[in-house]
Amino acid sequence: MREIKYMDAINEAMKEEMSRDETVYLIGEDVSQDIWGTSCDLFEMFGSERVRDTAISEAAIIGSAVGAAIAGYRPVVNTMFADFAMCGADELLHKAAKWRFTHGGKIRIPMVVRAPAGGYSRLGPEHSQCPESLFMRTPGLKIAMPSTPYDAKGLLKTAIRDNNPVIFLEHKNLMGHTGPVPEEEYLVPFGVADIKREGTDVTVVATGFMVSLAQEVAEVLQQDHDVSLEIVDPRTLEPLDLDTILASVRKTKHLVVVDEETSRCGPAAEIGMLVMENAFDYLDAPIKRVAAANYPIPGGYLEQFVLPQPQAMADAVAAVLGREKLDLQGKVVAKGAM
Amino acid sequence: MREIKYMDAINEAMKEEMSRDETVYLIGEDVSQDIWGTSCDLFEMFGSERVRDTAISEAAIIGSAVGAAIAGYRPVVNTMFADFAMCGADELLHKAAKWRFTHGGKIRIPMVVRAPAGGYSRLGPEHSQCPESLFMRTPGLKIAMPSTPYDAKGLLKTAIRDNNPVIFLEHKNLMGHTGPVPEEEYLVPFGVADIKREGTDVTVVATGFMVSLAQEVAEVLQQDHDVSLEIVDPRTLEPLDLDTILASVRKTKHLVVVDEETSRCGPAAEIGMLVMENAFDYLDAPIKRVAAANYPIPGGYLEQFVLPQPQAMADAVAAVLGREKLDLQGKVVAKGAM
Amino acid sequence: MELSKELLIDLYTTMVRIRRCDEKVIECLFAGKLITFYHSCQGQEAPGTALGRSLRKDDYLYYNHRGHGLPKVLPKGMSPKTFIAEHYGRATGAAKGYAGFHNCDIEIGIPGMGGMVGGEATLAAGTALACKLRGKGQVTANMFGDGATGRGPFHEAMLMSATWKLPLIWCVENNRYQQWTCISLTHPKEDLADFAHGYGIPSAVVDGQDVIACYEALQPAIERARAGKGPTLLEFKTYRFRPHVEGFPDFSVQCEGGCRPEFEVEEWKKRDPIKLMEATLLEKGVLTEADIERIHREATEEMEEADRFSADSPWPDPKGLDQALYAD
Amino acid sequence: MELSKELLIDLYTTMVRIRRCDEKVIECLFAGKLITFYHSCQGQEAPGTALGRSLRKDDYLYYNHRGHGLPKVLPKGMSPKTFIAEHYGRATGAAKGYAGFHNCDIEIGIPGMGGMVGGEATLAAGTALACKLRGKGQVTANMFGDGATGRGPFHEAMLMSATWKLPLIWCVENNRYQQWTCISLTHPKEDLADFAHGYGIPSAVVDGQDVIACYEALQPAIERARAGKGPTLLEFKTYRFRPHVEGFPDFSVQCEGGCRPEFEVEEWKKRDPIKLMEATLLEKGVLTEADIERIHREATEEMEEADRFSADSPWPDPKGLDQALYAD
Ligand SMILES: Cc1ncc(C[n+]2csc(CCOP(=O)(O)OP(=O)(O)O)c2C)c(N)n1
Ligand SMILES: Cc1ncc(C[n+]2csc(CCOP(=O)(O)OP(=O)(O)O)c2C)c(N)n1
Ligand SMILES: [Mg+2]
Ligand SMILES: [Mg+2]
Repeated sequence: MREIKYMDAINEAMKEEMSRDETVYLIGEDVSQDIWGTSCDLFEMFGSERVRDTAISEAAIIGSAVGAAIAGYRPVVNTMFADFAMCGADELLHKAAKWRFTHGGKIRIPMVVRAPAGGYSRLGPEHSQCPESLFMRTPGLKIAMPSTPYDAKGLLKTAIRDNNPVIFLEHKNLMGHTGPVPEEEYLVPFGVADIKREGTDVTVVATGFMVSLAQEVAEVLQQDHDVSLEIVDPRTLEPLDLDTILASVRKTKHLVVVDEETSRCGPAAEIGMLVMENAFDYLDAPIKRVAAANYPIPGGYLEQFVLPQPQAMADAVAAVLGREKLDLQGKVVAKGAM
Repeated sequence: MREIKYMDAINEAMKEEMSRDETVYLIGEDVSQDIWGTSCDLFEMFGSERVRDTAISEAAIIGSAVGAAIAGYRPVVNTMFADFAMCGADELLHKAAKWRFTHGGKIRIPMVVRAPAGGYSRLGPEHSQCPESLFMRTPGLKIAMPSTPYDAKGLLKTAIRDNNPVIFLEHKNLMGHTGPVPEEEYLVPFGVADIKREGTDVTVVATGFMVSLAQEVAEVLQQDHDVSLEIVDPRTLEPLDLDTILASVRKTKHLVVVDEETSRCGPAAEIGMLVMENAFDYLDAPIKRVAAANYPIPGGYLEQFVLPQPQAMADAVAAVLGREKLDLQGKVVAKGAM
Repeated sequence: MELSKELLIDLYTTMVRIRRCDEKVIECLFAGKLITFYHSCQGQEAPGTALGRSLRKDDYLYYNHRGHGLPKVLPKGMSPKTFIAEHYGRATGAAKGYAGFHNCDIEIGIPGMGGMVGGEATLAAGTALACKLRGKGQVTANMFGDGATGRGPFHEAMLMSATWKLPLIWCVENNRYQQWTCISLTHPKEDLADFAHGYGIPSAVVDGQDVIACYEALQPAIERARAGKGPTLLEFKTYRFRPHVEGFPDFSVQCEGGCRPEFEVEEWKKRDPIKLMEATLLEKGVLTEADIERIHREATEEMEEADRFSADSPWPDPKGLDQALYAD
Repeated sequence: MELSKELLIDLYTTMVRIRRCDEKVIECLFAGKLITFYHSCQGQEAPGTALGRSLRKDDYLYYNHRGHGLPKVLPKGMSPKTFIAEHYGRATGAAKGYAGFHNCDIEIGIPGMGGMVGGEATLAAGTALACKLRGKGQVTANMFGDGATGRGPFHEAMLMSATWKLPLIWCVENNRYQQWTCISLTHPKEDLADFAHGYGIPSAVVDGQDVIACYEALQPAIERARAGKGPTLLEFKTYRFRPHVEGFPDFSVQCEGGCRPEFEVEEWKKRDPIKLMEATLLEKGVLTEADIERIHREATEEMEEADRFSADSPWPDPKGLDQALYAD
């Protein structure tokens, strides 16, 4: 199968869906260009009516998408940085997420908010967040978080066709990653986890950029320490495919949840809790989470002490297995987009 | 000891701190009046310079508090409804919470955001939230959540003197509750949980309005079913007194976390996870959480199917004890402020 | 502009129906029959009536909390039955009982209301964008209070609408108070229409008690929008006759004797939009005293019927929660 | 207004220092020595210089990302050492290395910067309120780009400042672009100063390439603020000579041949604020060619020294994280 970049997979999804359905349009600041490289030819193909550069006005961008969606369009917002979505928090967390419910389900809000997320580029607290928990704590939103070009394309197409607001957390650090993507059209359904690596000793649930790190860590642990990780990628956090996670935990008896979001009240806490509630008796050891430490994400040199690092994953694996340190010897490094 | 209302305890704390320190001022929409009854005589005593009614502009209210705090004042914001704080989300979650950290700790942001929180008045998704997880996932904020008049006064005084941004979740339904409050000045320190009821069978961690419900439930369970609950009220969610929670769990071996916030990624998930990470071997049964179901909070009649109800607490206690249903027979009812 | 006799009668009748409906809701509230609260719109019937009766069925209208939209949604075509039923919290309500005070009927261009003052402005911009993209001459209107102009998203939406020449009619009902705070404490200028200048869009200040003046001011704005020439900001000077929210007195420690001076309320009550229109129509000979009596009686009966309908309606079924949360 | 010789030289020297510092940062960036990115301020030295040199030490100044505040914070008194060290990510930096591009020195009235364009406006209102409450004649200034005027919080803050007559000077550097999008695509009007009308505050449009004009426009605004008469909105028409962010070309598919037409860039470069001032000072006989040469040489040396200082500075210690998070 041909291999293409994550950013190009996103671009293909946009192009295919915009061609298929003329109610789909893209809106945001400098979306005709997109600093992460996903737009390139969209403006040329679809023009300024459907690729809409706006003023710096996140509330209006997101709020207008809600209003257009209610009136029958399918806006795709790009917030440039996931962090900036907070400037339209009421619009996203109240209007997009709750307007349908508030009105007894009488309207539909088919919209996608593409939120380029993630750290490791040392850009500091307001350009590095991966704000999954913010969206998970907000029923009414769906949340997709692709870790590969294949998933990125298939999930984005599904997101655009979904009749509900979808947060699409495309990870900045994955933009240049390549992977197999079929020429033929396909969709990746929501709520279906993907086992990114089969294994026997420890289940590692991971999302987004963490999947690729976990895969590298798993490789080293297998080679150097004969430890076998099973990596489960939920792909969507809402809906969440708990069954696949539970099945894996029942098999391995050990769980590590890896997540780039701040630890406190994060997805790792939620997933850990769900597993405890549903598979307590299968666990041979307490669940471990590897997530960002409870600080804002510092810029510069200090970032590495806050964001989850590969060795911390290995440490967590060692802990659930009751083993001494499993040293990666620096063989896996978390690299940023810049 | 004299008994006063929760709202009057808040009023006393405001008066005492505004008298003690002239850099303290109150700001928000209609704060000279306050729909929840906590302001009454403040405007008369301190005038329009220190009790500042604003335009409907949550971003400016919260953002200006950050700016004034940096310049040496101690603003106390009242958002009228906790939900409205989301209209100043960037200001609260980025500016207030992170500005100090971003600048290497070179400045201080002593401010309080009083956010009247909670549901049960059937006011729907944007007038009923108890958004604890939003703040817990945001390192840089402190979070106080008083459940009694005593705690309300003592915690608010501590909050105003703290040199950091504090979210003060005063619960609308508690405003009219009375309780003992000393005439003499006192402070309630942050990070010190209070055991609101001693017991032996199950530890119930609860905050805010849930404490008073849990106390009523505990009474009925004791009387009718001979089950003994220990109710631990953390009082502040950040800092969190995990030690007291763990000590109680080590004693009772069973934990139910009761919380009004939406279940997913909520405080109950975090506290549950922390207990698992730190006291896994003491647990005789999986931890149970009782929190709002994963929906927006509907208005009207349907609210009761989403917000945590007393019988659900009893059911959780029964579940962790492996008992048949512990029926409260409707003896405890969750009453709203309106 | 010469308005037809039919239109004049229609505007008058609509205002009477709004008043009767508002009174009925208050009566039910104090009888303990409603599920939440109510913000009466008495005194402010004219701008919404003029707007709702000017729009096409396929135009969109965003309203605010005042009367929970009553003076806008009833003229746009919502039945008092579903309106009152929502306030009863019943499954037959305009939000299927999920809200208690937000009212929605997308079939007649009423997308609903949020809980944040001014929060509809950005949605209105998006709906107007949809109207523009669809190219069928639809327009969107957003009517809100003076308080909403304090909010940033309103300004972001104004900018978007002006830049993209969206078919949007911004209508502010300036009743000089946000809850209990007088506009003199929150806004430096008397005329909120002045905000239009920064966005380079036309604006006008309108007598909001005179439904004919309201109607006449709206027509060019709506035509402009339909013709693709962009938004207009209209400011309707008006006043509410009752407290901000029923059951709470209109009191503020900031002002001696309550938040609104007695004489101010009295002055404005002399300009009751229904009475003013009544006088005009009698004078013009468009209506007789008997017509008026009949219009009032019919409105009263309509609201009594709506009340009965609501009281007899079932509660919403919690089994519907999932379907309300996510569309298929 | 006749500016003193000393002041004229000071303004000129300050602009030269800013230019040299900006060049030095870019040089370090491309040499791979910096920890993040850089948004050059070349071409936009004049407004910030005039502002920074007009304020008292105990006045407050909020800046934006352009030059990461350089053209405002250096004139206000920040040393290029701490500024460059921050870009190196070192513990001696203006945010102790925690940010990489936000710069703070509260001792000289520089509270720092946030990550959101326009996000400082509401803070500036609060700081101005503190100035007013303290009653010592302090003022607050906020200088930001044209793009920031799109954001709602800016408008909320304008309203607050106008209503409460806060001692605040709003300064917009209108360089006609937000990132790669031209203002003609985002704003309906040429002059952003027009926003002042809705808030009833004075405004002026100023030649942002002429540091003397900038200085002269600022004085009455600052005096007004100090005298308790309220805020002013000043719009400085200016232009950036380099791309939005170093390393990314200034390209937009929206515009033929890149986001800014070649001729536009060339036209503006003819109005380099440093060259313009140089000509004025030579003509007035305030400076000789030799003075100019010396000023440039000294600025170059100062920045080399700052570079060495930064490169020799230690990394921040992660043990400090807790103390940075919460104050005692
Ligand atoms: C964002 C937000 N802030 C505050 C409120 C509380 N609130 C509800 S109505 C109201 C007053 C609104 O005044 P205005 O917009 O002038 O409308 P009016 O009530 O005068 O018709 C306020 C402050 C709210 N609902 N949303
Ligand atoms: C809220 C927000 N949206 C978007 C951005 C990304 N961004 C950074 S600089 C910039 C352009 C700002 O333009 P302007 O304010 O005119 O300043 P200039 O760069 O022209 O000096 C944008 C869009 C941001 N930092 N914050
Ligand atoms: Mg009003
Ligand atoms: Mg600009």
